[in-house]
Amino acid sequence: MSATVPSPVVAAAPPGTSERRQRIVALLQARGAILVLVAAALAAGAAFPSFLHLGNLRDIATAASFLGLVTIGQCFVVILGGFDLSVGSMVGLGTVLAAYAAPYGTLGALLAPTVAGLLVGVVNGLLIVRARMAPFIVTLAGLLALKGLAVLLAGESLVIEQPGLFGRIANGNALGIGNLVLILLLCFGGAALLLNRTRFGAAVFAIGGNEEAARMLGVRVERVKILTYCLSGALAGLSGSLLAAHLSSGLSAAGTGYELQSIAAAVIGGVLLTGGVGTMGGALSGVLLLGLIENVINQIGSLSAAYQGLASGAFLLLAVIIQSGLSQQRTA
Amino acid sequence: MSGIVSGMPPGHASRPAEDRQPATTAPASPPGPAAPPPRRLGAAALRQNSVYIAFALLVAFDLLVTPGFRNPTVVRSLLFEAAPVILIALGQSLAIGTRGIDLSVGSVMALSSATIGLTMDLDQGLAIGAAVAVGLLCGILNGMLVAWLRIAPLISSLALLVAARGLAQAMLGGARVDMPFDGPLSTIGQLAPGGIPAVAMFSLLAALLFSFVVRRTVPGRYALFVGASRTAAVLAGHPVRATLGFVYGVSGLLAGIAGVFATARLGAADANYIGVQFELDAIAAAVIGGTPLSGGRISTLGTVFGVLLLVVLDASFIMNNVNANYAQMLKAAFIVGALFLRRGAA
Amino acid sequence: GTQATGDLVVQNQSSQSCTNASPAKGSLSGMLVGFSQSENEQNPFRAAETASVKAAAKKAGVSRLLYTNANDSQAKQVADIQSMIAQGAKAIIVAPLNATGLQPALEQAAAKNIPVVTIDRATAGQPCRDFITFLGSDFATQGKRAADAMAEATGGNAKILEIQGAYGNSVETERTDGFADGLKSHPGLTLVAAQTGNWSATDAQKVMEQLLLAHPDANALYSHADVMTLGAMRAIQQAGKKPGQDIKIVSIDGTKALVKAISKGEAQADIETNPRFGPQAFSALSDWFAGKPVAQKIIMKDALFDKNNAAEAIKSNATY
Amino acid sequence: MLLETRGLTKSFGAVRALRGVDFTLAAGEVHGLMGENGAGKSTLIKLLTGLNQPDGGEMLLDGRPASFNSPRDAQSAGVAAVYQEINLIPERSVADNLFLGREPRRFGLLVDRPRMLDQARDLLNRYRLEVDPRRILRTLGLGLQQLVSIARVVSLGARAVILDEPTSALSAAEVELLYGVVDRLRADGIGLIYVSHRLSECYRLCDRLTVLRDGTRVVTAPTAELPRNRLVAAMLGREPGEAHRPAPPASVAGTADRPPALAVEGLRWRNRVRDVSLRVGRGEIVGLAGLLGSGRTETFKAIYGAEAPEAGTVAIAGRPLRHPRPSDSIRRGLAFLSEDRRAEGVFSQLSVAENLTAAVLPRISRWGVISRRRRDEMVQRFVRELGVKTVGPDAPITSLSGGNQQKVLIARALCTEPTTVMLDDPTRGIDVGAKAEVHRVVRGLAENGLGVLVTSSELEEVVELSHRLVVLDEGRVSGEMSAEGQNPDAVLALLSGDPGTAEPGTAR
Ligand SMILES: Nc1ncnc2c1ncn2[C@@H]1O[C@H](COP(=O)(O)OP(=O)(O)OP(=O)(O)O)[C@@H](O)[C@H]1O
Ligand SMILES: Nc1ncnc2c1ncn2[C@@H]1O[C@H](COP(=O)(O)OP(=O)(O)OP(=O)(O)O)[C@@H](O)[C@H]1O
Ligand SMILES: [Mg+2]
Ligand SMILES: [Mg+2]
Repeated sequence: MSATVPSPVVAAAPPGTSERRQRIVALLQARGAILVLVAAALAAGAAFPSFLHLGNLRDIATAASFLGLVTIGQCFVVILGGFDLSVGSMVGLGTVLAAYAAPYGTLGALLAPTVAGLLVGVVNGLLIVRARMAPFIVTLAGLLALKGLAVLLAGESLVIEQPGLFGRIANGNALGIGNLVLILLLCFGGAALLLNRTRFGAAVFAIGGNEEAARMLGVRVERVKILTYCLSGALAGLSGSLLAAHLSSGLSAAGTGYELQSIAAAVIGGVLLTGGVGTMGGALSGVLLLGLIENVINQIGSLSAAYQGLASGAFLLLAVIIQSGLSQQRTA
Repeated sequence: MSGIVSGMPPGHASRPAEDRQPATTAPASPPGPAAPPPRRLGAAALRQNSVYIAFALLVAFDLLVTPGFRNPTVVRSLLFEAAPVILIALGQSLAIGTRGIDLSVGSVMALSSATIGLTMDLDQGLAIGAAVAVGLLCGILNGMLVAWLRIAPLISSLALLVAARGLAQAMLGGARVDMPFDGPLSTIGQLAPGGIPAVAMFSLLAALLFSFVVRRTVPGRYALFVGASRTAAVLAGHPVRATLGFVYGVSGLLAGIAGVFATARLGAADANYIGVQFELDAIAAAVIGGTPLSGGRISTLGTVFGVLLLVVLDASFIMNNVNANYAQMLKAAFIVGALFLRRGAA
Repeated sequence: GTQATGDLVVQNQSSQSCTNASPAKGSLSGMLVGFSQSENEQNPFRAAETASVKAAAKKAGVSRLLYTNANDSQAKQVADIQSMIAQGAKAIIVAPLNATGLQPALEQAAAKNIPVVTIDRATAGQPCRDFITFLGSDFATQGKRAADAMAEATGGNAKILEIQGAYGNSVETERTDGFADGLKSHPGLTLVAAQTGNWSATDAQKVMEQLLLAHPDANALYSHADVMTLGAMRAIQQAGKKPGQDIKIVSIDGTKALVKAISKGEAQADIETNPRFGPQAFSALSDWFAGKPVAQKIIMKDALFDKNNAAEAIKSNATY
Repeated sequence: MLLETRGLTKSFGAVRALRGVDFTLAAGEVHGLMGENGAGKSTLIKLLTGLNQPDGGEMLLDGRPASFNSPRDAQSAGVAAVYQEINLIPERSVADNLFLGREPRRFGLLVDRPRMLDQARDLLNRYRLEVDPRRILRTLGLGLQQLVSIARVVSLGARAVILDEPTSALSAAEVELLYGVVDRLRADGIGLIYVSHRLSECYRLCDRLTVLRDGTRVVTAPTAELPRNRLVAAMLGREPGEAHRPAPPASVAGTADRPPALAVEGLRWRNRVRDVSLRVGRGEIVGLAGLLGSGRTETFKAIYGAEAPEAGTVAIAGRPLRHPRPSDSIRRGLAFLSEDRRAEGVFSQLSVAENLTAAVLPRISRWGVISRRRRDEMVQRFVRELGVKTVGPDAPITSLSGGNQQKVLIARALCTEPTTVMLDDPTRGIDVGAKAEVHRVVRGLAENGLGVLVTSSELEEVVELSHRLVVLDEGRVSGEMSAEGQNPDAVLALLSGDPGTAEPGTAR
């Protein structure tokens, strides 16, 4: 969260070699999470024979898909230079709204939470942009309020009696890799396009890189910010909807902790909390890495909950240390 | 100290400024005490003091409406509640002042409590010391991650949040350890001369000391400089890493003490419930109180009142028997409202 | 009282049952069995539950018990169960986190003909297909018994503060409703305030302290869980009152700490929530594999601890 | 008139930055806007480009009233600016920066990268900037960043282009490049407002000059009718005194006879500082001369310990430092002023007093407690001696104009009581008056027995100020000469080898 010394690495004696080195390091930073992921997966596979089974890998990806969708939105917000702490509660509220809407049709069950998330994003965005309040606090209030609302609406949980098509959307198995995994990959692909190949994405990077400059360069900072929070809210809502479909239930406590986990996943994936830097591929690897850690703990099969906490904290730290080591290579 | 610049030909150094003074209306640095910029009452004052005003309004409301709030023991009860939160909110505001954040404080409280649980039987004084030391260690660890490995504080403290809670739970193995009815711990949990809890006095004294450290001492100022610009601080020769170590160390230390207070008050060492989500209240209190997340500024008094505001708010809901979910939503609205009043305040 | 050593601690069983259509030859011994716990074992109830399942597993001679803990996350519990299936578990015991939300995992188990025993909390699903049985307490009855115990402890006249579990939780709802139901037959008992303590000792302490300020005339406490009761008792002391005397206390769970308090007169009654599911769960599983009918719903026998049996229960180690 | 303002006023809190300014810009003219630090130049520009809104008065574009709510508004109306501080996105590529907000797209949706790169190359080529458009902007030097920024504005098709101190970060060669751009724009009928503290530039480029002082317009006149002395008088509000005429450097004895203040031997840092050895004697001003990108800044930082040098020794006042760190350097009596005021200098949330005393906290404190008295004494003294314009020591540093902020930073360096000071471009963005003061301060330091190592983005300044020049070429010391009697042009020729073959604006 501090300014980097803007004394950059520059051309080496034979022009080009340093640049190449820099590109490699930059690539490492963006892809570092993937390397760590692959290495960790191989290690886990060696230690636990059942780990590398296709079914298990699919389960990891499926379980990661909900956090994954949230992380996409969070990633945009963090690149923009903000935070969205309301996403976890929005997932919970999303499942509840989906459970209410499910009897009236699949489309409603998919759209209601997504639109609700969008509206939450509008509110977050307006408070941040118009009232100039810190995103951290605005969305922290969102975290509290949305959770309260979800519990009020549903108590602890609601059953979706006949999930039908809605359930199949989440639990079906298209192309043999599971719908949720497919949706996750599609969303990440779409998000990568949005981030890297549209004016909106360029504006998000610009604002995160230097908001004042972006404003002067004619970026509609307010609008882009609001839209970004909308995107984050909508994806959290969608994640809630799919989670409801997956579990045939509305659960007010669902998504608890996603706000910080998604930030952690993004950071592991090379997104800088200072804004302006990040890739979707990295974020996806970050999400999968978190899912892998959870799965490995299960493979050990006897770790008590307390040690699970200890282990995942330590893993998180390790991943971030490796990642930040890579990124300092670049900026040092 | 003899002037470096004044070694110039006499008269040269100071003349230009004086020469030009008549030509400018902006007074060029009058000697003597600084004239503060004219303070406009009204909107600006409201913004500057929103936390105090909100607190006063809330208390007035409670005195009028809330059953039992006029009972003087309310003060005692709420101050017991507030004491540990004030401590962690102070640490938090220091971290925020360096443009960081410390999410680990709640879990460190639990770890401190677990430490008491393990060592209480040997000697309570020792247990307290050990608990505080553990808090300090956690803080220093966090500080090293932030300062030397340059990990974003949000992330390092998040990892610590998860790990410290897990460690605390593992240490106590699930059991809650009740403390005996006498001894220093029990005294800490109950002593309230004149209806003011000793722990609250401690916290307020800590706040005074804290305020002094932040405003007047070298490490305190260093912390703010780091928050204002880390690069510039390095170039100005500040010991930036040590400062960050100090800052998170202080936060951990205060969380350790807060853990002792919470344990004493609960009457048991408990790894599961102590400090859950306290970090969020601490952050909210600091920010409502006028410590911006952008760093470089700390308001100690504001932070203390931010905590009191949240504690009284929670109590108002409970004492009026408001459904906890409405309470939570109202609290969120209140936080946004309080911050909204602050918006634009320097 | 209940014998802690007794293997099967069953109050009653439903008449409907499930039977394995194609009983396998294999027996439980040497089998890979999974146990999915829902939340961490800081809660004594969960600790006793896990210990009971682990002990029973050993006794049944399973090759290995796969243990997972969902740590309060529904999605994780589903993933946990799925990973057990992937690892080749042949039978699964689940302590569901929620009243719903396990459907995909249960379906996957059903597809592989893996019998699932749910314990403690009922979860949505079709009996005999999604799970072969549910073992647990009747929480509404617990609430009702608490009301009766309260009438007994206070002589039928009291102003009651209620500290509830997490709002909307099915256990909380049933204990709240059961208690309210029970109060109907005791017109002298009035409920003056009810607030959630979130199943947390510290939350309950804070809530109790502030409720006592707002309602200085309250003289009884009904708490949904012993952990919360312990916190609330502390608050009572700090308000300068004596738990058990100035404030009569009825609680639910039957943990050692509270039963001890009853024996010292600091609380009046505690309705047990029996966590010793292990033996019964494994017996249901072995019945299933043997092709014998298994009752769809098995209600555990919950003791009531009060001043008459508390001391003895502590001595005979009947509490957890 | 292309652009006109009438009675424009603007205040920031108590500061009245503009008080009724009338200003006109015709198509095809280059209109110089001059004035001391804090005169209101940047403020006027911020109003013209919609970044701030005026408190009173009106603006006319093509004779019609216009008001801009945002830079975007102004841009689409044809008014665009390159600001004093570079305002681009450092972590994005050159092409991204050039086309931000108007990226060429396919199907109206996806950015067409190949086309964008082509267009970027065209644009850069048109202005002879040989930069790979895929490069991350951050890795370019400040000067190149500035030129990219100008290229962007020009390519937006603005009719009125404002350049706010475009040359303060440019090397001499790049300035020539910029002149070419300006001349071309003028020929295209575009109106240019040109803000600079460099008088020679203004005389070289501008058709008319307007001088602002304390928020009011003092004079507007065709360049030819406004001789230098009148211009300076208008800016200062008085006749330029003796102080503003560059005094010849006091003649000094040879280096060998002086006790050493700073001695650097075989310094290396990455590939930016390859082999630097130099000596600064007590009482001596040594100028580090080099082209942009020759590694002057990195040399300073490596000496100071802000970057950890990989090889070499640094001795301050004869005592070698093994692993220099800024804190140690300061303690040993070495002070450093960074060229990048915004990112490496000011603490923007803090007051003037805090900024000024940032480097000496231990010295003005006892037992770790800061003495207010000693702090205020120190602040008052330096504010007076350097002539910092501020409403008071507790005013936020951001309320000062760029030049006054710079003076505060110089004061910060001086109050550590250094024996050697290193000043990296100390007069960047500073007005004539202040510049002369800084020069005087620097000479005063030397006369007081301090060693001074200085550089500037203006070669003349280094030559004029120094006793001796050390020439830096690609991170190596390539030569040394006495500065006395040197002609800047000759030095420049020496620096760039053959001036004809120098490749301005080439990033390698
Ligand atoms: N945002 C602001 N808040 C308060 N005061 C300001 C602000 N911006 C400018 N000022 C004040 O307005 C006056 C004019 O400043 P401005 O930046 O326009 O000067 P300038 O002519 O551009 O000076 P320089 O040559 O140093 O860039 C100064 O006194 C400055 O301190
Ligand atoms: N060949 C190059 N390749 C990439 N970047 C360069 C190159 N040359 C210079 N730069 C960049 O230009 C900037 C100026 O370089 P440097 O600071 O080393 O030189 P300088 O002589 O101090 O120039 P200045 O007068 O601008 O301070 C630096 O930020 C540097 O990274
Ligand atoms: Mg300016
Ligand atoms: Mg430089």
